[in-house]
Amino acid sequence: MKLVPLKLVTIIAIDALEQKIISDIKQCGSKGYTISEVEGEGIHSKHFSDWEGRNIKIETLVKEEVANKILEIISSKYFGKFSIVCFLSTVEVLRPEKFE
Amino acid sequence: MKLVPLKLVTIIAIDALEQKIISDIKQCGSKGYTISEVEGEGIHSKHFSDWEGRNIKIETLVKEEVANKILEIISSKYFGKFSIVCFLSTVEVLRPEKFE
Amino acid sequence: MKLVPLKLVTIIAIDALEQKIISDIKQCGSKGYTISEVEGEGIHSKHFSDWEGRNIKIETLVKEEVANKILEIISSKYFGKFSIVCFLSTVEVLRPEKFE
Amino acid sequence: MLEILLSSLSSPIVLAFVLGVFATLIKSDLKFPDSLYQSLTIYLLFAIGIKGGVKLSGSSFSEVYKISIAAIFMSCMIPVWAYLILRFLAKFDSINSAAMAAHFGSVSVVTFSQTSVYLEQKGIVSEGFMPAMLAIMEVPAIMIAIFIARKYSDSKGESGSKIMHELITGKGSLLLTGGLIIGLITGKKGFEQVSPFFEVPFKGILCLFLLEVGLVTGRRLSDLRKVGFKLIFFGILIPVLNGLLGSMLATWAGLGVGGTTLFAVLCASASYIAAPAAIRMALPEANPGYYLTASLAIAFPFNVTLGIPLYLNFSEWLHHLN
Amino acid sequence: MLEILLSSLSSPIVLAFVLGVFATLIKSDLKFPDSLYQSLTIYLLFAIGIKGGVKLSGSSFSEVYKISIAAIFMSCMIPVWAYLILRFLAKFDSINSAAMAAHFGSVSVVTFSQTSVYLEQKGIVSEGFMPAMLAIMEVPAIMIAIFIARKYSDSKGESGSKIMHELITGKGSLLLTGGLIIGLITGKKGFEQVSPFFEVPFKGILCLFLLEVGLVTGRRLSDLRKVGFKLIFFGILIPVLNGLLGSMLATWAGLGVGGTTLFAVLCASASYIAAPAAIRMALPEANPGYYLTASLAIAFPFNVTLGIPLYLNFSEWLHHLN
Amino acid sequence: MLEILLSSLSSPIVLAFVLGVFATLIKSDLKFPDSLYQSLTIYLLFAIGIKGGVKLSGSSFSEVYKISIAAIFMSCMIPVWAYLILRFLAKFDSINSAAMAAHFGSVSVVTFSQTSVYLEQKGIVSEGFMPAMLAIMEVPAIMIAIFIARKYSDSKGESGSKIMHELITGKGSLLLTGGLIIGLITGKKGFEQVSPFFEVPFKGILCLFLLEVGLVTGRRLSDLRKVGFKLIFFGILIPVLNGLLGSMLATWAGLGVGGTTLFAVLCASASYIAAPAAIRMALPEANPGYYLTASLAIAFPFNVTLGIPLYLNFSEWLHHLN
Ligand SMILES: Nc1ncnc2c1ncn2[C@@H]1O[C@H](COP(=O)(O)O)[C@@H](O)[C@H]1O
Ligand SMILES: Nc1ncnc2c1ncn2[C@@H]1O[C@H](COP(=O)(O)O)[C@@H](O)[C@H]1O
Ligand SMILES: Nc1ncnc2c1ncn2[C@@H]1O[C@H](COP(=O)(O)O)[C@@H](O)[C@H]1O
Ligand code: NA
Ligand code: NA
Ligand code: NA
Repeated sequence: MKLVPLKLVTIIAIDALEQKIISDIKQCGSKGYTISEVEGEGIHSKHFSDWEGRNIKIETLVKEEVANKILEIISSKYFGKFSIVCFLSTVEVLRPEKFE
Repeated sequence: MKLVPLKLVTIIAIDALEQKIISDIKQCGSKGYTISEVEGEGIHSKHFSDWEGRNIKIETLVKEEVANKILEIISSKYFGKFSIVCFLSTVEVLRPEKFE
Repeated sequence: MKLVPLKLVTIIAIDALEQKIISDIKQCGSKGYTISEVEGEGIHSKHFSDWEGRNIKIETLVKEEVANKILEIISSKYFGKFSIVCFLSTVEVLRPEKFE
Repeated sequence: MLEILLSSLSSPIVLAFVLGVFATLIKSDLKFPDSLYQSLTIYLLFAIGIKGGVKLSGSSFSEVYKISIAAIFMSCMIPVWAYLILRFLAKFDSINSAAMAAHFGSVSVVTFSQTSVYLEQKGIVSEGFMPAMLAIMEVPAIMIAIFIARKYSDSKGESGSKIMHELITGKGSLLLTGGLIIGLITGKKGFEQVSPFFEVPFKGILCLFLLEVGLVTGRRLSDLRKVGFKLIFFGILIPVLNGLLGSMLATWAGLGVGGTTLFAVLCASASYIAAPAAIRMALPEANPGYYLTASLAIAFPFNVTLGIPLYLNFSEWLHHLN
Repeated sequence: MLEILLSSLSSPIVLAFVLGVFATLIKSDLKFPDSLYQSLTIYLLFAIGIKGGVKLSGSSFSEVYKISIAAIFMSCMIPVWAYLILRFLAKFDSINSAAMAAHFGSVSVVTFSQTSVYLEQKGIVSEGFMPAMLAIMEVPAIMIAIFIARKYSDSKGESGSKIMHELITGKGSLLLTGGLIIGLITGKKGFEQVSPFFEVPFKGILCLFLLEVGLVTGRRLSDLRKVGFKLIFFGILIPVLNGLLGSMLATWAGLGVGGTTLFAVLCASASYIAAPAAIRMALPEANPGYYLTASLAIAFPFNVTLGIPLYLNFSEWLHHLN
Repeated sequence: MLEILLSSLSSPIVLAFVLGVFATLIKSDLKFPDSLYQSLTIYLLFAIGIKGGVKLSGSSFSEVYKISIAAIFMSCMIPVWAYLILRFLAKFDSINSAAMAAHFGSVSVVTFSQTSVYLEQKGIVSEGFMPAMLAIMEVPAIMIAIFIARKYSDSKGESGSKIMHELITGKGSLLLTGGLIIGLITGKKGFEQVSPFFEVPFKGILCLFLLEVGLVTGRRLSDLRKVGFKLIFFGILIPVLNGLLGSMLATWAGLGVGGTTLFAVLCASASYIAAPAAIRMALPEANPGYYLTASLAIAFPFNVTLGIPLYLNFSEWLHHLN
């Protein structure tokens, strides 16, 4: 059982961006992702209903190069204009080939 | 693209504490948070319905000082009395000023 | 306030495995876990409805030895046959005795 | 007694509850989505409120004031004696005694509705303003029980005024009271527009809801074994006591047999919508293994099967005396 | 005017809205689960569509073509003049002006339904094909407003054709138009099978939905103070203007008093299902503090209380003239 | 044939399914919240069960025993021959053959309900106890198909007894059988209380549910192209075969034309509530691109449009022979 370090990229954004972000991360080379429904507050105050839209959290496990590409694309396409937060952490996986 | 390390504080607690914890972390200096609905088991057994309440997971990205303040407040106010778990990890972000 | 490093094991799998994975991690020595409902895509394409089942994310905070045991069991029992992803990260907690 | 039990058990509403309990016992995967539970709760509370308001709009003050006083009296006193019994006779600790007292003092919307259906089936009319009593009796007992807990233990949950605010603005009171007022304002004519949704399918929706109540109760049954005979005994004794006292008060207040039975049920029933939420906040140290079990797995099934016929018979007997 | 207000306020549907607003103001924890909101929306849109289709199946082309042209005309023009008023009279910036223009130009399903109920209560018949106008008027105004925003600001959201696709395939249009076509095909006879679900409880379900609308509106009220008098003024002016123009056009198109009032309401009402979703995607820089507040907290309550009687009176007066 | 197709297509229930498929094809964002899907499923299963139980309470054993034997026989045999056909004629691998056999052997609640509505529209009465057959036929075929898969492949999912337990306690069986028993106990009189919820709006709710079935089916259509003609061919052949055999058996068992058609539909229909869940657990290696597509995108639409009239005509012809 050999554990290999990979990057976990987490993106929190308004749900309207779901399809776009997914196609972005795929283009950068991500082979999979996991989405959950969340709520949150930041510069923008909390959304209370479907009228105001919801947030989603997208997590994708990728190699470092891919992670950097994703950060670059997300920051250039969405930062400033959209409600979005993005961060990186290091995790360890088995079967690293699954994520390449 | 410069990545800066920040602390991600994760708090898992019964939903009844939501408003209180949010105001606590804001007071400590957090500028935002993300909440998701979760279920779980620990010392207390799993909750099965609204009757028994649910759990929430609150995540907030903050500087190390703020993270420490949050841990201090959470542990002194809630540990022992309430169903609550709290941990810290290190992540990397762009735009660190957004979280200060 | 002394922070102690622990391992956070994250398992993403089809919901049908929920009960089995929970009993596996308990057997390995986990004292608690947190579950959330997620959706995702990997080798298998995204599930769109209850007909096709959903994914869950199970997170458990444990000591390194337990984490290794969990990884071993999960990989030997489910890898290859089931839709499952599993990774490890290091976090810091107060009250480490709660998780032992 | 078996006959009474069997007759209650022929109601589809009670049977749905039994099915839910059974499903949990055989470890079925049947589960109501959270939002279905919440939606049904919203529907039931609002529907009861609005229907009660419409009927109240046809009642005069003189009919209502005596029973309202009785309702407030019982709301304030039940938690006191329930606490005393649980603390000193049953020897539970003070926090759990107070938590259970809150549940016994508040009311069960579902038991109330099931009683209305039961009386209707038997052709017994009852005063239309009784849902107003339901609304009156929901909150005070919980407040008083929390006050007792604070006084006689060192519990330190939410502050008193915060809890008061939460109880009064809680969805239970809000939907019941709001519905009542809407019903009062619109009256019978306005209600006609919405009655095909709030009245016609009501019993069927209650039936579906009881399936869910059964599912949750089933999970509590395993706690029953742990908590033992003591809880079962007092979980039946206190409702019976309250039900009989309620019957007497309601008879004094001049209600008919139907209304008397409904009032007895309000006194006897234990809350499982408002009280658990409030106690979780206010007395976090209290153990749901006691209060939820007492309310859902003991008082509720007892009331719905044997309790209702008992209070009805007692009420009939009292009215016969007069 | 107070009398009119009070008479609207005796409808349980309007009162449910008021209760929702009140619940938010006193900070109640009452909350509809998301999926209940979504389920109610699906029900309402589909039910309106299918009922409209059934009625449309009984109408001839000659009855319908004039008012259809009027509907398309108003859909295209309202966003233009609403934009001009908001941008140059009210001095909002171009993106927010366009976002609000989209909302004023599109239609409110709930206001429309409430008007139907109101007319029915008064015994005023109206043309059955009006829901078809609702379907026609939902989308075009949003497209045009987005087009204006793109032209007169440097907003860079989604591409035009993408948004067009999203609007036309959006659940609003799809359920309304799909329902209409199903109603048209099955006609009265086929509809009978499903009318106990799509027709009978409709008003009651609308009542429940308005409780939720009230909850959301309540949260917007705090924005009202921030955005100030200007938004309130124009948020009433524009609907009134559109409503009166709509009345005239509908009278010209030969509708009766009922249909004229409904058309006026379609013109006057502001969207809060389709438009917010579209604007969020297309004009992400627009501030919901303006467009949601204008639509939910100003135009909607105004229309439902004072607007509907106003448009009805004006329509009656116009028909009297002819 | 076109005529038959068109006549089925004038039912709002079938049209809702078509609308759902269409919505997916044009990539609409229309989506049912999960909990609405789950709530509708709970409602439909429980309502069918309870209604069937009420009707069964009026039937005698002598009416029911023959068709019950036929139901058990078909449940056990359909998966066998479906497996043989799929494995050796169609040359699918053994795991996917068994997975599909499980789906063809079990039953579709929605197809059954749509058939009842269809017969009712035509004025054809049918035996009231048929929902009991639905309950009988849900589980056995799935068990047998899984047994076959275990025997003829090296699949290693859950253990047999675990799956058996899960199937029997699964929400499908539980709600159907539980409802049946409740219906049996309460009988016609008890059912009256809840029929405004479980009977009156049933078809409308079914209509809404079919919109969701259509949405999911639409997504499976793209798989159709991948899996190719072979699956389509056998996905129609097997239902037709089972339907015709079912007709004969039911005629032998002495049912009328209506009951015979319903039984044929039970045999012909493919499960998409119980079977997919069970197969996911028991045969995780099976590909939903085969079994869900065969069940939802082939067998279901075929049965609902052409199948039902075919089985009805065949049943009429058989009864004419006798
Ligand atoms: N400091 C933070 N920690 C965790 N989540 C955050 C933080 N700031 C923002 N978010 C999330 O990102 C979303 C968008 O952020 P914003 O654009 O700042 O409103 C919020 O709704 C939160 O869900
Ligand atoms: N070891 C653990 N790993 C992950 N989550 C945990 C763990 N222990 C407790 N939790 C979460 O924290 C909640 C409260 O914990 P407790 O008070 O121990 O019941 C549980 O319901 C779980 O959601
Ligand atoms: N690279 C990845 N990053 C994050 N989550 C993933 C990744 N790959 C797979 N998953 C999750 O694991 C589930 C099963 O993966 P798979 O078996 O590859 O389809 C998916 O549905 C996702 O939720
Ligand atoms: Na009580
Ligand atoms: Na408009
Ligand atoms: Na079958």
